Amino acid sequence: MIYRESGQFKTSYAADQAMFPIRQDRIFIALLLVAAVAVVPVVVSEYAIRSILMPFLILSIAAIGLNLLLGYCGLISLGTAAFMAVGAFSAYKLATGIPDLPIVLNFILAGLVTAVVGMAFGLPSLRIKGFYLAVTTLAAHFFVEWTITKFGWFTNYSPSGVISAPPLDVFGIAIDSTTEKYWFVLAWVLVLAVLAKNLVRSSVGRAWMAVRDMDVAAAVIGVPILKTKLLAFAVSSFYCGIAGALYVFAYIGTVEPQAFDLNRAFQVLFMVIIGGLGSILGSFFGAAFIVTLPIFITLAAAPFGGQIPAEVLSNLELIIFGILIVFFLIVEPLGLARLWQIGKEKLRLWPFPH
Amino acid sequence: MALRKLATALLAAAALGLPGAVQAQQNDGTQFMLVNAYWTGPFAAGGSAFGGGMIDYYRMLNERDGGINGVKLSWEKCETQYQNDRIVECYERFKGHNGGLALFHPMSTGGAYAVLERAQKDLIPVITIGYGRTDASDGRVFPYKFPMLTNYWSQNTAKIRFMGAQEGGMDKLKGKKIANVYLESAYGKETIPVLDEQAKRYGFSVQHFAVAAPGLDQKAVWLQIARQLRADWVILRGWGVMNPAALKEAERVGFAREKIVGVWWSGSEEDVVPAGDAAEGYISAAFNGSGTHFPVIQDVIKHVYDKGNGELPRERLGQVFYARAMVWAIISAEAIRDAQAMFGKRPVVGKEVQQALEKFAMTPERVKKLGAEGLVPPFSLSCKDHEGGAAVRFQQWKGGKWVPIGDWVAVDKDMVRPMIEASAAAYAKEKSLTPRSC
Amino acid sequence: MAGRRQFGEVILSVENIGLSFGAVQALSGVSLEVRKGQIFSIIGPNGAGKTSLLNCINGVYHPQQGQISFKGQMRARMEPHQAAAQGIARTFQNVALFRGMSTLDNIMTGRNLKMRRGFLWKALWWGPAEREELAHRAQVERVIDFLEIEAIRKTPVGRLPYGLQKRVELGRALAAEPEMLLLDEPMAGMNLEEKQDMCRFILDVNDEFGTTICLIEHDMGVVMDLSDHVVVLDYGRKIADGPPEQVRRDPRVIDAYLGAAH
Amino acid sequence: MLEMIYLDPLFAIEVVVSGLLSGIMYSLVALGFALIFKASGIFNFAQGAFVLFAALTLVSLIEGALFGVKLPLLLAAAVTLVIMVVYGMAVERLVLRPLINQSLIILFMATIGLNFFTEGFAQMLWGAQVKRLDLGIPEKPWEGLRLATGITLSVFELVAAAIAGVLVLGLTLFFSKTTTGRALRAVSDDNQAAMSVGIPLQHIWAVVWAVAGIIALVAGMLWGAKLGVQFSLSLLALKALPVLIIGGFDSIVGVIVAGLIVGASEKFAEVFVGPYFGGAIENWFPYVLATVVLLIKPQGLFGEKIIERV
Repeated sequence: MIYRESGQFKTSYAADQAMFPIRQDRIFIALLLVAAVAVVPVVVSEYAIRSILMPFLILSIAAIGLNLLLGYCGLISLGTAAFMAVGAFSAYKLATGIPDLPIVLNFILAGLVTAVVGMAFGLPSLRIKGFYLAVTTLAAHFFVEWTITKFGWFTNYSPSGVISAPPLDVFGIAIDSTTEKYWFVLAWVLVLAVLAKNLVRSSVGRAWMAVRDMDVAAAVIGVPILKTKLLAFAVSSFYCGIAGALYVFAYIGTVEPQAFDLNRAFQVLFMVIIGGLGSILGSFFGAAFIVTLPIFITLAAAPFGGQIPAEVLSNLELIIFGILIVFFLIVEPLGLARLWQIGKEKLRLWPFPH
Repeated sequence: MALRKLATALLAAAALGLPGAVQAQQNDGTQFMLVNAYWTGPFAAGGSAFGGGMIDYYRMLNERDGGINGVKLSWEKCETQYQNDRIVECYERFKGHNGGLALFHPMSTGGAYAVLERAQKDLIPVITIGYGRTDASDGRVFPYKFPMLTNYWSQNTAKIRFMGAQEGGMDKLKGKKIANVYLESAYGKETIPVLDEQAKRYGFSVQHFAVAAPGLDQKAVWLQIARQLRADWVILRGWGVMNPAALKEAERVGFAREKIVGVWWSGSEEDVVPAGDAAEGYISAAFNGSGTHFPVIQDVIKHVYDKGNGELPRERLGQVFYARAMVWAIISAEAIRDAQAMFGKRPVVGKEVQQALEKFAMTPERVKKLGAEGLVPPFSLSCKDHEGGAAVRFQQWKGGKWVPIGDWVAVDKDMVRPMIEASAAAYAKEKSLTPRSC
Repeated sequence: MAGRRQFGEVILSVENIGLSFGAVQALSGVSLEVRKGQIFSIIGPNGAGKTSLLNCINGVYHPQQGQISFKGQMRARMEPHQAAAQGIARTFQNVALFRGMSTLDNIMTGRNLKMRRGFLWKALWWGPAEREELAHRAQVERVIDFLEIEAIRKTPVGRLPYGLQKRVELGRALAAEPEMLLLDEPMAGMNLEEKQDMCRFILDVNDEFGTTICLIEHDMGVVMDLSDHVVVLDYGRKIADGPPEQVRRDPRVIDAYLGAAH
Repeated sequence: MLEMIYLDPLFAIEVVVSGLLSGIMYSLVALGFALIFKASGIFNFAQGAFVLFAALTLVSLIEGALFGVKLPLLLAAAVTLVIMVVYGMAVERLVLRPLINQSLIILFMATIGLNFFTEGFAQMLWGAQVKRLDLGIPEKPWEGLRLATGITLSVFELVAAAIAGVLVLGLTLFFSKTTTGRALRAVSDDNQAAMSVGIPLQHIWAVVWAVAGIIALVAGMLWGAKLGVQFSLSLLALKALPVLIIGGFDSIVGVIVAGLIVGASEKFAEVFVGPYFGGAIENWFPYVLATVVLLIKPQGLFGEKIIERV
């Protein structure tokens, strides 16, 4: 294992500002990409793709979205699930209202609709801060949930309020099999992750972080606070909206508004906190952790299925989940991204401990 | 160092995370049944009875008869927390397990919607008894969906008939005011169109009152019903905590409990016991009987509980939710028995069960033979009709017990069927499906 | 020496401003004029209203009375980022750096106002956005060179010692290429050597870029050495206004500092 | 809407009064939040789960979960009280103390983790069955009042309101008269300063968490008697949140006043405005109300004003 940056001199600011300045990182990422695109569909079971990788990828997008808002701009939002719902139902309305609309355009429009809704609910953020803001985003959550449930127009007057996504196709190619859907989602994830990374390393990201770290100083240096916060809400909601649309179109297929309940918002919030605030990579770590944890607990508990009553076993899962969350926060409050970084730094110095 | 640890952890994770082994599993000679249920969460009281009851019945079959025609039953539990994505995950995890699922109980209306298309593709019949998508009763459009016994719309027609009978004839309903108190959810909203249709037909007026989930506080709704509307009848379409809360509020505003008719998801012990005296006199629908006096439940007690293998505390055995689990388990097992009759005495697969279900007949004789007279109503299915339209029974909470009122009430098929066909046709059109011809 | 220099037109004029928080009168009837290219100091005992005055000048506070004009433009109610856009930059009494960001990013933030590409370009990165970022990076590197903080470029500012943090904060303000720089106690809590460095930077900035500087400082020696013009505040009122040597001899100033008049 | 009120003013009064009584019930839950926030700045999301835990423990003791002995109500309440105090202190020791000096969002997340744990723990211990809790207070309308005015108010809710009042009075006295209470106020003003004058912070926090456990028990008893003891009690937290916000996180009096405001306005809106939109607006209405209040007063009605200094 050779992880050294000695000998790699940066001769331009461009090289220094690159997304992955260290060569080994670039190689690693390239390999990871190849694996994700080409190896996974062959090696990984259909169950794992459909039930673990798909929710992982889709919720990663939502986690990136929330991370832009919370991790970078410092605005706490519990409206994630509501924004996902807005995205999902917008995409559904667009797909059923304009059947000829290409799906990529549809999702982007759905994301934009969500961005507008997000900005509207972000308006109070200029005056309301911290946990108070979190509670006002709950207003957004319950209001959106009520609106979608109440007004039949959003569900095309389905008597039960359940929507069912029309079949996916991209430029005439049907996206039908598990692998195709996986690639479709993966493409969105990659593009959105790169765009997010670009944003946070540019003036936009600096403005967000400036507002997060000290809003008065940011204003004094020329950052327009309201505009910056609203942009954060818009971009974040855009991501959540796309995640919501993918959740329905590529993953579950059929949802009722309750699929985006408050637990979903907490789930994404956990991903961001456990993964690492202010880290795009961390959002992936967090999503992987939170999506797989319950499944691992279940699988680990499965051998005891005979001896322990189901009631106890199921509650044990909740208990272990709760303990692990608290444990993680105590051990590494900065999240998995920080652990990753520490690991890399250790590796850089390896085999010398200091 | 840290990386090595991480790598080890990842490898371990990968090993666990690739249950391909599970999926490719060959059948071990038993008939595999997946028991989906929710032992945690707001509805765990129901979920634990459903899961436990079904396992009790399967275990009893193994003990008493050595399985079905000698094919032993095996099962796995899957915790869904009553959440759709967990239900989908359970479905995906077990659909290929031990030779594959022969049938799937989603155990939630939302979950039934969520697995509908997947199951259609995987040729696994989705069985929802007393819940689930109503228009899926049209088997031509939904070949792999079986919303059996009585769907929500049919149930609702029986309820109006019951009210009519109480008033002394359907014509007496004219001018009466009925309040529909429903949980604001997919499940709750489902009966609104059929009620509106019936109001037109019978000349009563209906007002719908949505209760925001979970329904902890319904003061506003009940004040409106008792003081403003002064309703003659109330239909309570709740789930979980909403039901006792409604009964308490009704007592508080002084609305007669004898005039409240709950759906069958508002009619278990769990719905009335917490309300205490407030529940006395309350009426609810049921698609199944309850009590421990049925021979089949006596068999469960003898072969399972007396040997210390029961899943639940004994005092729950005669309760409504438990009896309901019995009904589900009996129908599931009988469907497999029929499939074996058609395809051979061996573990059967989903495709075979689907064919058996389309000819499924729960005749009165068969019910009697199963020792479930009064527990399961007789019904039969066809390729076209996946429901059966069984009759509905009404029960009243009196002195800490559910007491049946009158006889089973037939549902109004003539009214519901065209609505179902119209709704299913709309679905087929939206999905560009061509319905089968039956 | 400083007093003999020649200055341009009035760049900032504060007329009769009054500011109160509830019952507390922070400033009353303060007027002053700053000329282009001056090093202008505001001094006074603690609680005299110095920081409040700076806050009024760059729009953090909105005075209830009076008016402020910068470069001849009158402002009714101005937000801080508008003041920044007009060319006013500042540092804070208690370092107000963005603690979660590196030195480089902190200073780069000072360039945000000068960047023209919208967020869609930034999201795409390659092409115009990247060129813009790199061009500004080059500018920021000049500031870094000037302040001699090359070695801490990538260090998160939270980990820097106090003296360096103050220097980075100055760098962030300089990166905005302001016409006027407001410095709120830039040397507080520094040792002698650091103070000397800071004095040198201030003089250099004033010399090389012709930046007008408005300064709050407690160290009288520094103030008298650096300043072209001094204003003294006490209890929210201006009690003296003039060249350093004149202010130094003003009996009211001596009273205020010795506390004899109260 | 107006003519509805005009036609039946008595009904409008009844709606508002019963709304006020509902509001008091929300305040009961919100009190636990406010107390912990006041003392340690932590937003304890698990308070709802505490309510569930307390109620489940109580009712299980009454039903004879402990060695099959059926405890009478008062004794069971006493035992539950001890359990809640121990649990609250354990939480402080095992979860919050290791997280001291972490940012608030981390602490908040930890309490969500605690919420999962408590829900699972309570149900594993006592089962997920819905249980009845009978405090012996009737839910029946108060006949005298009904006959005199036609307004129906339940005896139960009047009693609940009285209990809430006593609780608030007790807490207010506790904060102003006792040494610990005064120390608490010092702590909430400034942790560092309090520590420097020798107030043992951790001791204080343990007391606060214990008291929060007690409040959870009272709320659990009253709500449990109202709805039956079941999992949904933990969802009460969501009803309590807007109350807390409007009152201003750290004010005991604020919580009560806000509870009254939320209860009355929510019922009024549901009955007189809701029908225009098809009803069920009770879930979001208090939150929107809270947002509006915050836009006018960012610290809530009674919260301490935060002045930002540069």
